[in-house]
Amino acid sequence: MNAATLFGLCAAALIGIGLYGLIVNPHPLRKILAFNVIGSGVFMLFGAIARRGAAAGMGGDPVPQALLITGIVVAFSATALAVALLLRLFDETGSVTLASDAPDKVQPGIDDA
Amino acid sequence: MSFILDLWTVIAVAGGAVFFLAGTTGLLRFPDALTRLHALTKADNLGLGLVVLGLLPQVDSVSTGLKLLCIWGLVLLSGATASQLIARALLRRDARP
Amino acid sequence: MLTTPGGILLVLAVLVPFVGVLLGLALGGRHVQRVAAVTVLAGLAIVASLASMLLQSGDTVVYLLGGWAPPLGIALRADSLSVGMMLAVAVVVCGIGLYARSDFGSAAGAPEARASFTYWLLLLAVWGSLNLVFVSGDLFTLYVALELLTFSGVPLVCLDGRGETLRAALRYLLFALAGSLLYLLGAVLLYGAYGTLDIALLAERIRPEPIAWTVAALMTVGLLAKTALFPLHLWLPPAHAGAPAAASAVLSALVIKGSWFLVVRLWFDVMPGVVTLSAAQLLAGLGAAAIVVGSVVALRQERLKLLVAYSTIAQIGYLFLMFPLAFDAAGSALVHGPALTGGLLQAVSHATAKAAMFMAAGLIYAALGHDRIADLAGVAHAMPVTVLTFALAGLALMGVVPSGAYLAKKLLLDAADGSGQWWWTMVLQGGAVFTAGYVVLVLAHALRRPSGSVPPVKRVSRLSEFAALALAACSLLLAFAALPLPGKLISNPLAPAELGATLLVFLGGAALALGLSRRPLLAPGRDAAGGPARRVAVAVGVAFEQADQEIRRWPSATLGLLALAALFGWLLAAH
Amino acid sequence: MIDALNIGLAGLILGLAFWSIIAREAFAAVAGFMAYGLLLTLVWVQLHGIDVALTEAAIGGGLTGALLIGAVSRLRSTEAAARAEQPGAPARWLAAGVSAAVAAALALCVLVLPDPAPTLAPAVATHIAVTEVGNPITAVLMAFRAMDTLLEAIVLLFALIGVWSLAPDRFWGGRPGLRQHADPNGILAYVARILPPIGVIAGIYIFWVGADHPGGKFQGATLMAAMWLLVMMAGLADAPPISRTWLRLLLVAGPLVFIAIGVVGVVTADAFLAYPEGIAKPLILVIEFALMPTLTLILGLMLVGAPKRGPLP
Repeated sequence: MNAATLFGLCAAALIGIGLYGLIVNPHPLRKILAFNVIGSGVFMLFGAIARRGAAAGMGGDPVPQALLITGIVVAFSATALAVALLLRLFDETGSVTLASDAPDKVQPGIDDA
Repeated sequence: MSFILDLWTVIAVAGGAVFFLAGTTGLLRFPDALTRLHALTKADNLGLGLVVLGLLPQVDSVSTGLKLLCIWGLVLLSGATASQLIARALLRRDARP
Repeated sequence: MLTTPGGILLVLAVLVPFVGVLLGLALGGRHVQRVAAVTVLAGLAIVASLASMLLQSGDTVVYLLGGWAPPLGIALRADSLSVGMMLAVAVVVCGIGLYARSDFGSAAGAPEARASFTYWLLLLAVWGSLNLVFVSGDLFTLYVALELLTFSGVPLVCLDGRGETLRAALRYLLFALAGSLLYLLGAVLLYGAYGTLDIALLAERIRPEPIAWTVAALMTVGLLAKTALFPLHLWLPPAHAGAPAAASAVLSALVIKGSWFLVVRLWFDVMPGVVTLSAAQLLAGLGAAAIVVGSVVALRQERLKLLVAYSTIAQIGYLFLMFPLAFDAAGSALVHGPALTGGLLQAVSHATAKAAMFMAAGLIYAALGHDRIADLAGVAHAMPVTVLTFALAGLALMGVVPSGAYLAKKLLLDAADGSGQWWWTMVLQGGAVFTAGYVVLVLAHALRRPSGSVPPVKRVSRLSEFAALALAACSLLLAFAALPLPGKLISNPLAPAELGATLLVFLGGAALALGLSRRPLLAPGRDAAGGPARRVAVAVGVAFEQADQEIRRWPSATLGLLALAALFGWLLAAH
Repeated sequence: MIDALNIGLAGLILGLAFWSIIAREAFAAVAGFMAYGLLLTLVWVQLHGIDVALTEAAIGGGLTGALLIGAVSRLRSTEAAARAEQPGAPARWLAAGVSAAVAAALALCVLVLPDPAPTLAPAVATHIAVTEVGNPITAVLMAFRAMDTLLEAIVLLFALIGVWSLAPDRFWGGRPGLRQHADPNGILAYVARILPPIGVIAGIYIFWVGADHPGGKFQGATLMAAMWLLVMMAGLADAPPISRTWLRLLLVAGPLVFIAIGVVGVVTADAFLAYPEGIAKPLILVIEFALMPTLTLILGLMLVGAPKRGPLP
């Protein structure tokens, strides 16, 4: 097993860890954090794939490495937008829960005026 | 000559590693935040300093050596600033109640 | 493969809206609106010339960016599928742009206002991103396009800055981001296995093997999350119902079509030989569930915009019915054919009709100051054009002659007959009844005479009313655009059998509305419980509502996302 | 041959990732994540992706960490309520099982990746001479896949428009973030005076060497943005009102120059985003130079957030 395979497997585990956090952590900030963990796992997997493609005197396949730079920047933009949205939600409502999106709970089946 | 330089590198880098080890131990074992800061800055300042000095004879160009020294200088600056800010925040917090 | 003549139009279709955003941002103030108007006209002209070019030659238009051929470079490609969608989107953007002039127009000399400034920029941003989704031939560029679409769609949700819309926007963003990561993960694995991200090259290299199955499962569910196909629709109702009407129309008619289109690309063009009939059945099964749940919950809504939002969930379901019908006779591969054409027609007619419906709902809200369905009495009298718009859009969604959905249904029914999948015939026929249900529900209230005095009605912009009407009419007359019609499909739309079928759809819809509506449809003053049949129907409706709420919780939706991925993976591998 | 260093690194990374997911306090989780981001940089070095390592350190670790740590301190009061919403043990076990299954499937995919691996490195090596740059990653970003880079700048801009759109109406056109009042003689103000000149030089250096060596506009721009943020944090300068014409012009200048040079390529080199022979490298440098201020401003402003103060002083 070489470094590429080792970090490829590590990336798979990171994605699993992040997915778990995304499902069970109720706080949106922790979900954003989990999103970043998954993202870094995906990027690391791509990095491992790039390393496997080392050829022509290059230490890694430059195409995935270039895509990675784009990917990291896109993930940062997503994080920035999500954090800004979260902070505005907090300023506006004082809470950040995502659960009560439907303010009108299911009412009794029939209601008549 | 090259043997002496290599020997210097080994000694200096090993010394740096000792400081890092001591700093880490201090970070984990010291009782409060201020003493931990003290341990941490020793690792940054002296440990990194020795590592950089040890590596200097091994570089192949003057510019690389300068870059190494720059790294040390910047780490000194940022470490000093960060520990100052943390210490002041701690003092403010302790003074408040 | 080389750049074909006229390929530069593909670059322009993407860049012109983006340049519009840049110029609007730089100029600011009132200029944003003018820039948007000019951009919309220019974009429409570009797409129209692209369409006429494609009609003449019939070949895929290709453009190699920077002159670099894949796999090293990126190719833009437009086949009839992409151009059809681009044309529909351009028309809808035009309509929405006209409609939004009264809501987001700014007066001379007024300072730059946040909502109108961002609205026009985001409208152009959505448009450019969608065009990129339709023409890009590279899966990573498509990832960037998807994120562009998400980043321009999310702020539209919370344009008015209320707490509940901010919450809806955050839910949408987080769930959509989870979907994009799964998509990106799939793209990464594809590169690792086949060394390219170009769609055409991948189609040649890809083989049914574990990596391809994993990729197909991950990318499909990631895109489904962004499309809000049941049971991954947790974010859609609050997001689409809470946004301003001009924004809801963009979100519901256009934004979700981007990720839907990518599912189509993926299944039909990237891995037609990897996907299996059983996986396609699952996809269409989710669609059928979406139709039932979305429609029943729509009938249970008290507010018009929420009803329209839930109807979107049902309509998304329709868009996935074509997958099992597009398999070739042996069931070994997906093929471009009448079923795909039918699916595309459905998407186009839904885009136009749903935009019109949200616009009509928005106008009603603006005029009355509320959108409670039960209090709509007298609206038909006060704003006949808008109620007509709603009715026409509803007819178009139901698939009444000569709407695009009618033709689509005929194509899909024919494919279902041809492949012996009778159960999809039932879903296709039954779906229209559900659609009729909520259209009848709204119209019954809107056409009713007010019991007391006529409620005060604010005047709404004529331009907005007619823009909505025009889009509804587009959807209703879409079948004419597809001339010459395949003769064997449509014998005579006015034949007694056809008319009888339409009548049955209406009667079924009325029965559903009578049974399931939150308030009794007939005689509003009478005992609410009604007879035993209504009691049972209401109990069923409430059960659906509760199930919907459970499914739309974050943990269940994300678990559902991964479980679906596993299920798709298993169905692909078990072939 | 696999050495102990890599295994230790992978173990540390997994541990920190796990910690940042399960930690009780959000602050501890974010602190773990920042350490995680720094260690990722080492992974990139091990995977021979120095350019990616620089980007990861600057954007993935630095800016994202700063963004999250700022949000944590604001949202501390909401953590208790969120903890109460945590799903019960059965749901958590189910989630753990499903996540582990996905991870296992991915691990399997990693193990069955084809050998020898498909690669475009030889293709890049063949064609890099045409682009006249020495760094293959810059060649991919600015020539072979220049469209992605253009779109990436547009992504950043859209996200910034999204962030701005979250301002309350009354503050539209005003200054983003809160005014910082730092002690003018404090240590922060001192650093904010002596560090930026060094940082700006380093940023330009990283940008400049990017054509032929690891580095580039994004990494450089991040460094510049960090310097700008430092000056703002120290209270030495204020964020500009978002209605300023110069700000708007600089924000769109980068992408517009990129598009303009791309359009010139249609005439002179027969394709959008193609460069005429012989002047490819100067054109690439012009684009990157135009993108630098745009990226610096966008990255900095995204961290500062939506306008929070009225347009009038």
